[in-house]
Amino acid sequence: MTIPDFITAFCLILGALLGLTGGVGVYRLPDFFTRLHACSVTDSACAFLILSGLMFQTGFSLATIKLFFILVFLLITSPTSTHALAKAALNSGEIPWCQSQKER
Amino acid sequence: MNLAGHYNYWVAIFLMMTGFYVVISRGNLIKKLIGLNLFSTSVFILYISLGKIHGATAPIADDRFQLYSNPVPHVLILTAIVVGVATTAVGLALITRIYEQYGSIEEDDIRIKDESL
Amino acid sequence: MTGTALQTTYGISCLAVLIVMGLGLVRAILGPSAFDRLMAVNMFGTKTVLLISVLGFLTGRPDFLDIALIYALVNFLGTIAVLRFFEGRRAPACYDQEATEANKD
Amino acid sequence: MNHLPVFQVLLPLLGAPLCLLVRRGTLSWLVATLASWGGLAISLALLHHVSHTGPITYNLGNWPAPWGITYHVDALNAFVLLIVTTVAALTLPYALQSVNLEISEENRPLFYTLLLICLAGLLGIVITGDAFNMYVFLELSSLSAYALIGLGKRRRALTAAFQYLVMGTIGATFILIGIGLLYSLTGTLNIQDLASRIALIPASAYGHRTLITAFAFLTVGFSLKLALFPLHLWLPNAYTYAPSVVTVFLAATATKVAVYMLLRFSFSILGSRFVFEQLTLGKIMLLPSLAAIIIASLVAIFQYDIKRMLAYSSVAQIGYMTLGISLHSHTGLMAGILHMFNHALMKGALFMAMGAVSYRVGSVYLTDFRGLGRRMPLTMAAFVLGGLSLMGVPLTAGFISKWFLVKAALEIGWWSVTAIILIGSLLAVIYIWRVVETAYFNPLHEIEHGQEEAPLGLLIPLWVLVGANLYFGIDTSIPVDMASWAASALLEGTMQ
Amino acid sequence: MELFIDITLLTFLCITAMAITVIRKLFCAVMLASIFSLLCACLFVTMDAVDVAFTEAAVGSGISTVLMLAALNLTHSREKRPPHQPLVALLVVGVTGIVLMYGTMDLPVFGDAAAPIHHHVAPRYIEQSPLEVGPPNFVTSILASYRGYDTLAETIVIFTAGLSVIALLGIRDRYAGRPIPSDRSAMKDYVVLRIVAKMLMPFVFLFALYVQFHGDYGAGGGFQAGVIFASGVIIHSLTLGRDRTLKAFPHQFLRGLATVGVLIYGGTGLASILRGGNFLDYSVLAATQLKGQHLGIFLVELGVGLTVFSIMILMYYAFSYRREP
Repeated sequence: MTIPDFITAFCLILGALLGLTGGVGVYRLPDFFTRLHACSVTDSACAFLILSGLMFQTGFSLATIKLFFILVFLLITSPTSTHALAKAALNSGEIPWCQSQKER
Repeated sequence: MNLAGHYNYWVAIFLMMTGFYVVISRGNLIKKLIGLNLFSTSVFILYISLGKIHGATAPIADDRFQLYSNPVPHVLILTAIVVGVATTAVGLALITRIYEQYGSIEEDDIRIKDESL
Repeated sequence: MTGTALQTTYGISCLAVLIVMGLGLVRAILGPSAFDRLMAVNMFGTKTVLLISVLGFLTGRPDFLDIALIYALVNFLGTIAVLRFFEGRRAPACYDQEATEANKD
Repeated sequence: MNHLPVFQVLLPLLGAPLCLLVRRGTLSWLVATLASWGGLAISLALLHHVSHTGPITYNLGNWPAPWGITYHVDALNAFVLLIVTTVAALTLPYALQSVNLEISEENRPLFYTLLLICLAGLLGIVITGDAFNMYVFLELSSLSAYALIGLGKRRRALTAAFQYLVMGTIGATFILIGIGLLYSLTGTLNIQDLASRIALIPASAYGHRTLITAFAFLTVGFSLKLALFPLHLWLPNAYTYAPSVVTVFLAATATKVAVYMLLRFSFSILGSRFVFEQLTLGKIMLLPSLAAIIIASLVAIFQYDIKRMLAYSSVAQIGYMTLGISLHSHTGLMAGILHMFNHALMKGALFMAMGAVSYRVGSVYLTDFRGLGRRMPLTMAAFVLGGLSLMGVPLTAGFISKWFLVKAALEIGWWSVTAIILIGSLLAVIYIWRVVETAYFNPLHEIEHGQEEAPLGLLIPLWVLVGANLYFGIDTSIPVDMASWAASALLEGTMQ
Repeated sequence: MELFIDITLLTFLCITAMAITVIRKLFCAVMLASIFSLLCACLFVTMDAVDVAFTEAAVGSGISTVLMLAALNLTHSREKRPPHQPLVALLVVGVTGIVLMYGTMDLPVFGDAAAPIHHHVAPRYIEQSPLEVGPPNFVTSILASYRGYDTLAETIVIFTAGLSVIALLGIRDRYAGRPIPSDRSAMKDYVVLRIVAKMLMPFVFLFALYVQFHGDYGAGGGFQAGVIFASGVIIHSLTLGRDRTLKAFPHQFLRGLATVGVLIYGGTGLASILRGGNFLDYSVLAATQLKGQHLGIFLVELGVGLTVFSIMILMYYAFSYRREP
């Protein structure tokens, strides 16, 4: 295995692990905001690792540029949507978990 | 005939029938339209399954590959997808008008309102 | 490219992404609130982008990344559309009794 | 001249965007009318050409047959094209005044555009020699038909259009499945090529079961589109609440084109031997056809909305056409094809009369017809003549097709079927008579109305159709020859 | 591995479809339908249908979902009653399904290269199209040249749909000639979203142009480009307010553009008749066959792109302006 291959494998495995963590979080965590947090882990870190891992495999070609664009696009849009979602949820009366625990 | 070899077709048929069931059993017009979408999208899956060849690659010429999947079903389904979205749009426009005129998008309510006239 | 080892990693990441998609699907079906579903759909979209990118490398034709790009775009569009169309509603129609009941539990 | 087949469809297809570009109601109407007249001229030329020099094939994009899409005009095609273009060429002049009353001003250019697209779709279905192309044009015509019906003035037009949309899309998807299965068996979409390759699949061989399923799906799909009896539910509402012009156009053309598709697929592609002898299509279609004739006619008798009554009568008349097909003899098939032509003439005339009545009176309930015999003598006279043709009275076009149908039934000795055909005619007498009685023998309920005939723009097309009903009832040679020719070509299984 | 992915995706599809059937909240059903479409598109990629996946993503989970949500916004969003007569429906569906299963028993095994479907017409496209038509993407050559007439009809289908929606819903030209009042439809609360959306706009348009003109070589083409362009405009309109978008793309202009798109397509066909070929025979458009085909496909894709772009936005306008003061 060459060094780029090694980096790719490392990034992909790490990305896959982070993705799984996030996925389990989305399934298991108790309320919307915590789940959103888990979701954002898969959206940003996992996506970043997997896509940049793949980038080491393409040499320097059109595919690299496309991967780069996808990466940038995801890194801009998914935090934005996450932010907007959280805001919308808060606006429409969703109560974060910790607070609802205190009230009880 | 082997089971695994027809799995794709059978799942496509199951999905089609789910969509079909939604269309004929639900009274809500939007739900009907969603069912109709489901139905036609599953037909697309059937078509594309017919065009797949094992070990082949996407039908875009490349020197590294010899075997390509059949491009004809892809072309047909591209056209059919457009037809599908066109039908959905017209259906939604009709539903919007129906809601404005009747105040409901439930088949039963609409029938009652028509009969009371 | 050294074949098998890399292929295996691609396979593993595909698998992981598929599992995450499955978990997202469960969340989308269970809800309970509309925002959970929206979040799940959003996550599902991102995972689709990843799956298609990795698939491209798995099958040896990484030149179809355009599709992944359009998924990212469409995903963003969908999220904005939902937020926009249900912005004004305090108790959005999507966020109705069943959901509040479920939250009480 | 050798580009005629493609211009048959292109004229309305590309006339439609032009219609939209001019943006003024009357100008759009002018463009649409010219396109429809041009279409009629082309279909006449095609018919002439086909009857003298045999079928025409036109390769779109100059790609040879199984690779590209081809247009293929044979006897049946040319005849159905003539039916559709004739009705269109008469409907559009009729449209101007009726549309001015029924459609809001900003929608008029859109209305004509959609009408032209619907026409182009129907023509495209009929003329094409490619199975998938047929599906695309089918959806094109249906899609515009949904919108046209939804433009009706009453709110029930919307629900009728939606119901039609759902059932029509299910039908179209069934057809899509059927075409897909046929394609998977043969690897081709060209109709002639399909026929020759399907003929190579022997019975009980591998692939036979797929063929049967494809046939089942296609038949159900076409039956939905042509409103065969238990699947007719969309038709009465759609025809009742659509704008008058749309009802005239669709009633006279859309179901005929669906019958054409059924004929094309069962005779030209799958082959009459396979369809009738192995799958017994004749027996499968017989019961729904007879049920349509009796039950739909009975239901028609109890309708108070006369457009609705005529719509149910259409369901019954479609029963006659499918009955002709299910008899599976030359005479029966010919009667069915002939009835497509004659039914277009009579239903066109009757619905045009309805349009004229609703133009003056505003609605077409039975009570509105009181004293109408004196108030609108020409319109009502036309209605009576059209009604006579519908009943099948001698010297009208309707008589000819019923006569051949009875003859076909007697040829194979099915007396009961003959009886049912005659009972259907008697039922038609009853429902037409209700209207006639109200119009001529009930006193005027409002005295101040004098004679208020519909404007000439509505009357002329109406009377042209009525005249055609009478003419083709007396001089039967042209349609009978055409139908007989088309029927023998279909039975031979060749696309001659 | 591919088989495994295929089966997993199909299983997900089944779960989603069942959930759509059961769930009564329409909003959720629409969300699930969007997921269904995403899954379908993944499946299409695994089955090598990249162009179809491209379109399904753009149309199924993009435009369709937006239109569904817009319509939902104008109507009720909850199903009222449980289904009536589920047994009859189940019976009909069961019979249909069994007939279909019976039919597929004779179909060749999934992925079988010996199936008749791969041996009659398709090989010519794969072997000859680079020589006869040019583009390395076979789907593009078939779509635009061999079966170009279907694509003309497809363009007119989408054109018809747009006109139907306008005829049924109407678009009022509310601010013709008047200054635009302060906009209430914009997402004022979401500052970040607005800025990001504005920033992304040029890249979306660039991507659309790339898809439009690169369709010969990779996945994509006029239809997909039109949808992407329209999605960009719709994002703009959703975040920054429709009235601003309406000012940039007035609906009369879009109507004209849609018509022009159709006429470009039709005109290309007519031009080939004028130059002595058959309808849509691009070979006669230029000196050599390949150049002619290239020119023809370029023009045709342009026509499709223009029509699709303008019709998609028009449909969005029609729904989005429906309930306004």
